[in-house]
Amino acid sequence: MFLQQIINGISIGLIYALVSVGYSLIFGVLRMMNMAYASILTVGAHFCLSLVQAKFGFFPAIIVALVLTGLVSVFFDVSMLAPLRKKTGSDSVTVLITAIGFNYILLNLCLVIWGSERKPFQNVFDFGSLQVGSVIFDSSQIVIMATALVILAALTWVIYGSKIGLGMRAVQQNTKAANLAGVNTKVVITFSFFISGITACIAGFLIASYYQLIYPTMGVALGGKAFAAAVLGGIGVLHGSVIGGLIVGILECVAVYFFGGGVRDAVAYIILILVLLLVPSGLFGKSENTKV
Amino acid sequence: MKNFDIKLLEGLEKSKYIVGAAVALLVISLPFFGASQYLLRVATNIGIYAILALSLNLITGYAGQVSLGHAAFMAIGAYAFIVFTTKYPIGFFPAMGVGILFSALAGLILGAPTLRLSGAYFVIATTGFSELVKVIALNWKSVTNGATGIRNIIRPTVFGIELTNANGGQYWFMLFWLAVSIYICYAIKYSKFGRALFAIRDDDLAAKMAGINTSLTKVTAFVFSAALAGVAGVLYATMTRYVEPNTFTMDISTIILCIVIFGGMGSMVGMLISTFLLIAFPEALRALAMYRFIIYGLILIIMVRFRQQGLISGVSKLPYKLPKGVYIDRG
Amino acid sequence: MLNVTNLNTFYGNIHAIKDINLEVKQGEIVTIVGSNGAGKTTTLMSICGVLRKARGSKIEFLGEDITDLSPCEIVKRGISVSPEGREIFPGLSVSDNLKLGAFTRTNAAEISDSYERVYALFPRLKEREKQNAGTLSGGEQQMLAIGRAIMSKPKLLLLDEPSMGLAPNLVKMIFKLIKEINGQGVTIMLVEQNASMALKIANRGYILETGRVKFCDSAEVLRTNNEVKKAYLGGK
Amino acid sequence: MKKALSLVLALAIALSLVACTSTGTTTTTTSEDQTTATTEQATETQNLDPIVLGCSGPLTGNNAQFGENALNGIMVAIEEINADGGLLGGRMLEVRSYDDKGTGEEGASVAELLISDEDVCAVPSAAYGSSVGLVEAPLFQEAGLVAISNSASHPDFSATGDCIYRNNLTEAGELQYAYQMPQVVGAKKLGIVSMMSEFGESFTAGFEALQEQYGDKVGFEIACVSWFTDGTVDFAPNIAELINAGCDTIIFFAEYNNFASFAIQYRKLDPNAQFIGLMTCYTPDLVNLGGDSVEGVYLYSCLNPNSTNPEVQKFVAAYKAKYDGAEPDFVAANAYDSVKIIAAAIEQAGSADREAIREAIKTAHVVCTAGDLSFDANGDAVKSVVMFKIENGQFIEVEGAFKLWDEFVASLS
Repeated sequence: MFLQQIINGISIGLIYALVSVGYSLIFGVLRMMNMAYASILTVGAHFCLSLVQAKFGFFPAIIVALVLTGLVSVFFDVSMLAPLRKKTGSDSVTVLITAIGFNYILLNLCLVIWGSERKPFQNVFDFGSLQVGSVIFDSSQIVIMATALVILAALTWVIYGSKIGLGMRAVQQNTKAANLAGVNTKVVITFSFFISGITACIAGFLIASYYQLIYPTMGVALGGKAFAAAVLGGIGVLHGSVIGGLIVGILECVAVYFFGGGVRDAVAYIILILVLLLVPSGLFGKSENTKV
Repeated sequence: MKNFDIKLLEGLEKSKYIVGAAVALLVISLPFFGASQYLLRVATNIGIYAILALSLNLITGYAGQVSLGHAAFMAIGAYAFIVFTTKYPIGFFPAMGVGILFSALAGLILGAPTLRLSGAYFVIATTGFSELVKVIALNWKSVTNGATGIRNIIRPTVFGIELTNANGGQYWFMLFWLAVSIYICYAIKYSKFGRALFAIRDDDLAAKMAGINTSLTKVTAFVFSAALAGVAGVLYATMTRYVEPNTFTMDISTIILCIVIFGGMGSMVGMLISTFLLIAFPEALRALAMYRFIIYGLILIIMVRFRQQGLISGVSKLPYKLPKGVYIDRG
Repeated sequence: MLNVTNLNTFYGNIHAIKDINLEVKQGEIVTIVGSNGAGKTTTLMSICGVLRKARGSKIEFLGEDITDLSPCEIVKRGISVSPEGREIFPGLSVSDNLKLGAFTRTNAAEISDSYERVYALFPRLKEREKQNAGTLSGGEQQMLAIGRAIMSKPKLLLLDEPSMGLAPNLVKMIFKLIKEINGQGVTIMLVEQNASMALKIANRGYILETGRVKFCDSAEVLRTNNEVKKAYLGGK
Repeated sequence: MKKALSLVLALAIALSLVACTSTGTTTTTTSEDQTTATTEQATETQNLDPIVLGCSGPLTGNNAQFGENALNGIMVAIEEINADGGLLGGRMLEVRSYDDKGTGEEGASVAELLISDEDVCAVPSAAYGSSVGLVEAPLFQEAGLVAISNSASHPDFSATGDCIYRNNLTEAGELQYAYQMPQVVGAKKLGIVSMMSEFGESFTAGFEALQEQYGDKVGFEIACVSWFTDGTVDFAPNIAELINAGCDTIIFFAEYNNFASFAIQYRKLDPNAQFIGLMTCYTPDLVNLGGDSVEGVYLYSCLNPNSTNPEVQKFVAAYKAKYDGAEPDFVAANAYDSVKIIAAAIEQAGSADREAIREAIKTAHVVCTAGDLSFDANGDAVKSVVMFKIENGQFIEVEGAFKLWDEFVASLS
């Protein structure tokens, strides 16, 4: 049973990891806590729902949903954050408040458009379960793990292997110098928001089909926990987010094992506060990146 | 001509007081105008949020720290008050004192270590704290009664009359505390302590150089702020008469922040007007209640972008400045 | 090659650059000297597109109007800059820093040629290829900044205070290298506080004072001008 | 520009305030259907004031489905009564419904709104569930406004006073059926999954108390009690607990939406366990959400749509016709009955005054979907339930499953 809880923890943890890399992606480029990420994820999942229902083919529907979510994310940046960046005297808290505002707008738009009730979502990867000893693997768990790993690998490649990734890292390090070196910072930032939107949509889709359930507040609790995971791993560091997600997921399930279901939600927030107090830059974060 | 100008100004200055007094009189006598029970309730609610906004303003507007965990202090105040009224029959007012004390204590415990975090990190820490308080309230059943919550919370009795919503007592009770809160905030604003706070908001380092113990000042402000939130929590509990862990949500914290930003940080009159507008509007437009948080969201974005000094800059002579935090762009 | 006419730049309400006219010809080393706050760096930043120019300003490069282009477009056209204070990317490796210099270029073979060229100029950088740039010494960082600028294969190289904060022997070396780069056919515009060194290697010079061009002549003439001597060369 | 923007914003809010506070509490959300229903008769009844009923329920949030169904039930009843010529010689019925979002704060606010609205003469549908209901109840009681809850089960609810009625099973009453279920389906090791909520906690405690009393006589033991918090979607840790305890039957103390996700996740790991749901799971939405995973689930409801009772048939047919074939649930049926009994009280009193209704409803009774409905001295209606099993996505009645409690207890020894 303990082992089973660990396995459960890993699969939940990878879901958190998937969401928390979204936070890290934007933080990595802009040093900004994208508090609107969870609701972008929700919007993405709902795009998937509506477009799949529109019946013009499953894969085209998902691809359109991905692009649309990416555009929502870009819209957020271009219409709300970019003007703040231009304005002198704007700082992290201004940006944070804007993100909180956008988060509320998106979340409540979702409520207005799609209704607050829970709706069914198709499970696209259910192939039964697999028992190894006393531990049961659910096929959806395995698929979600695999997909999460593929996406994380792809993101890692984008950031460390591709040219635009180099640009992203350069913008993070020194926006002005990147500009002078010929990096089009606007394009880089827009691209970052676009792929963070796509990641959000993928995460939303995976989560909705894993639980076969979709509803506007799906991102709220998830966002908070994933955020704690990102802070734990050192926000802005991709592999840190993954490991942070796994730690939060596993500790949560272990806590249920020892203390029962009621304490589960506390785990992530205890971790969050402890990390902020003890190691504000997180496990893998470089302290130079996080001026606390 | 010049004389006339001065007279006019003096007149304006005087009329400010007259208008103020008239508004105060009107507000106090609201229950006599046959205001319905519902209207009184809305008014009481506005008052409670006004106290909360003043409270958040102490740390956001004066000290420059943004907290998204104010609902947690409300919760702590309310729960402590309730537990003491139900478990130890010490009477309403002592229990209220205990509630406020516990809130202040929580402010100290949270404030001392986290106030050194700046900007966004502080926001996140307070958010986490708020969630944590909720989980504790849910699980500590022997004290908080868990998810079942606590009902029929006692109401204050003054001169043998129980203050209910129907007889306007709750409303006046709230007004009393609102007046106390306003007084406290004014006292702080014009004290040495208040000036130290402004100094910190404007430039933390310079304040330090000037010999201000910045962390002590900030923590003190936080304790005051938490205590005021505790007052609001107790008022809320006596008005609704039912408290459960989900009563004090992030939504409340967000609304408070919204009020403070809409009203203009640091401005007290702005705070009151903005509370009135933001709390009364969803009640007035119930059909638009669905869009309530969309509008709050827009307010946050628009105010931060276009009008950081708040709604009524004419009244607020203190343009507010957001705290310095993790920088965004060096370009 | 580069023609700047009536350049005016503002910082908010502060009129930092007033009606500056500059010209750089193919193959030259042109230096801009002046005291602190004279507007040297502002001029440079205006040319490379970071700062917005007031109306009426005109910057032409190889006959094309580049006044309102963004920095990355300007880099593409063949102007690159090694900014004041080096502005390297401390968290990235030396080779990544250099790679960023070639960000606007696409031909892989030519880029690797440029690598060779930079490493030939600065063998130090080759040794520290994999290190994070933040760990380099001041001199090495300056080399990296210049190297990064060369990576874009510029026609015109803008150097902002390359000697700042360096030990005298390193300064000498840097200036020697500048001469060498110029010898390879790159036109150079050098902004310096160290006027004597700058005027030694330059063909022509501009002397700025409070946002205006005070003198403009060949380096030799400037070096012997008494007023210039007194104010900028520390001579009698 | 900036100034103008924020001024416009402030002005808009201020204007909307002025516009609406002047009309005070009459901002109503009367449904369109209902307005047309009234206008049809308007020609003959123009000079008669309508009789206004109040409704508070969650129209947004997790339990929105229940709030909506209650309102639907009310609408069906009102239409039926208005079509028959209204009450008191031709006065039409109208409803003012407000969204309480399922929270105590909003619930109290809505209650005061209804109380302050002098047109409202009775509230046939107070908040969904006990936790919000118990916040509203003392307010209605103080104001002397009759309010009926169609879903609250907490014992204290109807005990609030003589204005507060419950048209639903009490918790103790529901427990008597819930406790029979594992026995009926032949459970050996029962796992309880319960939400940390007012209902979940007290229902679990009640269930455990019964087990304490009869545990050695029934054929099942409680092997595991697993808790989750509101908003949970991932039940993996709970499921691990239950499977580890070797449960063959799971009883679920929460609403259908949680149950559906739980069932989906549980079925993947253990396709053979039996599931038991409560009345709050009896809704077609359970099947929509849960799909194949809720196949074979046992549950019960106080509304049996297949009943031969003509009142039920009439209601179900009218409901389906009005709402595109949607199936009513127990909340809808109860709300429908509540309007009927208030109508009966109004006719009996010959007046639609709050005070008159308050007196009349004590003795009123009406034949409706629940049979002959009236309230006892506590303010509770007597209700019986029917057991169902989900087969091929349909709720199939399990006949003769439940015994009266005394018979059940007697059958044990």
